[in-house]
Amino acid sequence: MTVKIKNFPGTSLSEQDIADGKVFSLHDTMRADFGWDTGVAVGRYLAALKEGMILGARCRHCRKTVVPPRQVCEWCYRPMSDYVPLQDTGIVNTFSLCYVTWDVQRIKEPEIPAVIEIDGASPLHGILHKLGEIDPKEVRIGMRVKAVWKPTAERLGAITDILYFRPILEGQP
Amino acid sequence: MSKRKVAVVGAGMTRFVRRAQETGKELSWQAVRMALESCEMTMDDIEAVCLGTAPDAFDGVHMKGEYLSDGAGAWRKPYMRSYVGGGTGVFVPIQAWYHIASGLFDVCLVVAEEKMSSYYPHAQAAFLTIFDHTTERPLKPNLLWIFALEMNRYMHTYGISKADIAQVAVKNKRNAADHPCALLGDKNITVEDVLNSEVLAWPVNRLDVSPVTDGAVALVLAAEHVAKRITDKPVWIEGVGWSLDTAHWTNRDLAYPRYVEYAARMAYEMAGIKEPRKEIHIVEPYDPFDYKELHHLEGLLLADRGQAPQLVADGVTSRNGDMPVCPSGGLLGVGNPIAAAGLMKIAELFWQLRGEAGARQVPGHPKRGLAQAWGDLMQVGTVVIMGR
Amino acid sequence: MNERVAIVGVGWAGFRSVTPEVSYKELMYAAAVRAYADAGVDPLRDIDSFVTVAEDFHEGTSIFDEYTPDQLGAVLKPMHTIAGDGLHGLAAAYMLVRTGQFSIVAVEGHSKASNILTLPEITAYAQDPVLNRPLRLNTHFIAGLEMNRYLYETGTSLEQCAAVTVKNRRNALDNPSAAYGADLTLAEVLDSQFLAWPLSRHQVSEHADGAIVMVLATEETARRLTDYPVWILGVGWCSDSPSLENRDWGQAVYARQAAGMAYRQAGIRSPQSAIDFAEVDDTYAYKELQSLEALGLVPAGSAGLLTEEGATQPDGELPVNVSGGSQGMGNLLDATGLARALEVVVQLRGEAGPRQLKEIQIGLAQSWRGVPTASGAVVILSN
Amino acid sequence: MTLLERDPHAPPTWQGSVPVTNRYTFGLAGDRFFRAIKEQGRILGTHCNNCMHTYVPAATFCERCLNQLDDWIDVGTVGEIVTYTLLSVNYDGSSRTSPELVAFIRLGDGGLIHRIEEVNSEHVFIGMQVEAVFRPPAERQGSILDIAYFKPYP
Repeated sequence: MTVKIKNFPGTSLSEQDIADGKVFSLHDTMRADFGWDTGVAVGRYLAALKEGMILGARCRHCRKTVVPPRQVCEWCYRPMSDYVPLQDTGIVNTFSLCYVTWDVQRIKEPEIPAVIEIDGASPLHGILHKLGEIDPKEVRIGMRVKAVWKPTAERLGAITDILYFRPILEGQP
Repeated sequence: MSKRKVAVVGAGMTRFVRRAQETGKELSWQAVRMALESCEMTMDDIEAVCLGTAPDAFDGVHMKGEYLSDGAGAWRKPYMRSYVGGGTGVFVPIQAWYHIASGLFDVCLVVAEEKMSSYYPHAQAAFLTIFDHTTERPLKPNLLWIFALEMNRYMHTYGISKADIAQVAVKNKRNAADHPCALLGDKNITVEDVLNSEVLAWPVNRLDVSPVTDGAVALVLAAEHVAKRITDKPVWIEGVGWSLDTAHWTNRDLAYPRYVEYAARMAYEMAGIKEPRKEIHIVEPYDPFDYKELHHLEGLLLADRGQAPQLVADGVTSRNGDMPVCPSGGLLGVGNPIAAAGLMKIAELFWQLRGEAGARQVPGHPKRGLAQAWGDLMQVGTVVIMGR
Repeated sequence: MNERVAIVGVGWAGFRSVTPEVSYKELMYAAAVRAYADAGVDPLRDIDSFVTVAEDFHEGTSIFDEYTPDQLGAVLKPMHTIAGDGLHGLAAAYMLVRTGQFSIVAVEGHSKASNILTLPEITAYAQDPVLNRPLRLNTHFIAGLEMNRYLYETGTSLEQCAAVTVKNRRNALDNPSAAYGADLTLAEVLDSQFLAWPLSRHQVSEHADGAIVMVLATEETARRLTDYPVWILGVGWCSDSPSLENRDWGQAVYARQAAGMAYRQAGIRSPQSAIDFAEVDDTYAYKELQSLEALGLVPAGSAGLLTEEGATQPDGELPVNVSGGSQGMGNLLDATGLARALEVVVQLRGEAGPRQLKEIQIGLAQSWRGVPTASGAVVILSN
Repeated sequence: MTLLERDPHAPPTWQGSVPVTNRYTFGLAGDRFFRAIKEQGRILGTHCNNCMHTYVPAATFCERCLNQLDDWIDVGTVGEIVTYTLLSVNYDGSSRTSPELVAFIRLGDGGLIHRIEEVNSEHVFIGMQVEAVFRPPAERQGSILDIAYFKPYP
């Protein structure tokens, strides 16, 4: 019926219309604070991060090692039975050079988010984190990286206990 | 067991705008009223209402399905809101399909609304909270990250260039110039314009992305016996499919949307489609980012893996090509009021298959179309196949 | 089309004021694994589709449905969320089975209310942002307004409302899954501080954590899976005006309409004689009375008196909220309706232990989505 | 190490907030409704000739039949209390030292939610006539708060 209709509803406003008070508007904010129970598997993952370790979980049934750990294997629906310490090294699966923050502020030096496949986990099993100590132009998929940890005393049991991952140069551990 | 046939018999939509004066209720009502008028029905004919709308954070109302119900025409009626993130717009007609196919109802209203401008200062900030609250959110991720990460992996896996991908944005924004409701139609845009636009999160530039938008779309769905009474041009829902992949998106192959494939296979089977590339004549895949259209064509099995860019380059996906893709102008051109954008694709198929799409009309009297949306953490595929 | 649909398995976990030992995913898993074992199904192999109910701001996550498939065994399956009450989800699952496209469908609802630190302000964000929210009123005011009008229209007394709390919290003592069993006196309930006069603090259900999963199947599948199918005779749901300015303040119109729809499907002309027991909304004590009248289970205006006389006690003519209801089990947010339906299933299967009702065939469960909404749902089940 | 072992060092909860900041337009009817309050101290409704129903606050559409409503009427500033409550709890859930009186006041076939003042709560009753008290014109901003409260009438 779009052929038959000439005037579609919907009134477009500009920022200026609102600033000038041409139409009424009001602002509000929701205070929404949460304390999420970390539970068995993620609780353990955070505790391990505090110790400077990335923890995975292994499914004895389908023999996958996943990260972060979870209580049930989503592929065979068997309870995960073991925690497995993983390396704090891995491979860049993919990355971006991001010039805006989460609240859309422009930044000059890009943040470099990446999915990092963690050594010791099954292929393609990674975590989201950031890269650092690298020229953005030098980042490549397939690059080997290693976690840079916060000093022990400053760790909280959080994903941010890893500051970022840095490239592993030839011959370096 | 005989299954009930369900048809789309009416459609309406508002203009897609950056900032609407109307409240979300009013936008919904405008779309609903148009949809009812298009098939000469009234609220007395409507037995149930299905609403689709994405995160509450956008409209800034908790349980916003409840808030929007009067505008959606739900007064004292059975009313439910379904929700699968960005996939919602194509899911909500599926929801109405199962309402009617269940035998409980004969006529349902389908409404999708989004007023993203209510999130202030910028709607993108609402996306921080789609990430896992404990293991990811402390890194302060934004929505662009996840798209950029997926796009980069897709490009890397198949050796696709940014210029290959930018063709999609160009095609869709040009198509949208013919859509009376479009926010970003542009007849003269070029690949260079896209490549030269501001880099947001490499490899994503500003013009690779669909805009924050307000808008609403509504449809009327009816069971076979009612549909045939209302119109001599019902458009049948021949197949539906949906699939939700694991939440652990960093444990998956980001180069290929297998959840779209699962959803598509379900819909093809229901529609009795054996060779989708021959049997689907128009495609409206989800295109919030330009690479997504390509990604989804592959997931829908309408292109070989990594080969979708070639289809665009060869003109196959142009409006007058062999398999027109996003003749509406898509999200990149018409705009992206999340759930409403998905339902806009269904409305487009309705108009196209009835030959009522005006300047956007695909030649050759297409008989069957497919619309698809995607959502969540690179995770959900929703597919509807429609035919006349 | 499949005409008849049965509930073939139920599972639950939590039902406590706090559940600090598990994450929401682990809580959902605990309920799901029990439901699947109860039904004798493997979710990956047997379940065709999944429905969950959730609201983003109750979870603290936008697009919460992202985090639902893994722990339910639903990865790469047709799964969706209904932003509604558990009974809306049950209705959606029921419709999916009836289409003839799916043989087995699971529905899930949960609450991690204990994780929400600012629930009053989140609930307030459901008020109309322009007309109501600027007044900065705690959303309980709506219950206060509604209760006052209900008392005015029906002549129901404060004591009769308090009797609901006394009954339900006492019922909860016989329910090992209930978080708030207590042997209160009428005086104790009445003496508690007013929250929104005439509503006193003790008449507002406390929140609880919990998860519930149910497995639905076609008749043919149900007969294969279980000797104790619980049949869904009818479902109904309805939304009255969302605006406070346009709704009926005394009566629960949404419940009346939803019940009408469910009764029509079930072929029930006289609910008072057909329904043996009911689990109805009692998130505020007066809601049980108002709901019973709207559902047509008691004559208009009589619910208070009947409650006072004991008609809704477990040994009364119409046992109501034998489980303890929300007053006794806790308000489970979006899972509340599923908790009501769960009790109906357990009773109809004869598995309710010390609170088992005798000679029952048809039970009704009803839910309301809470302030500020005017939406609710009804399901009628039989053994 | 099995999954069932609890780690005493694991943080039991992860704290976080959901940032939600909004700007709402009042909409087509809302704009005109609040402009009348702000500029004229008048309360407007819209009438549906199909359903014979007067919406207050004024609405763009009839929620019953979805007709567009163009018939604007002044419903006056005096209405009747349909129901009221004494609210002892604040917006954030904390207790109030003195309860506030809140009512739904019938105007047209709709009405307004607002506070009642200038009266002892014991003297308030369902059916009582109350009148809107507007803030001074200079202080009005186009808001439901441009009405300070309702007071007994006369």
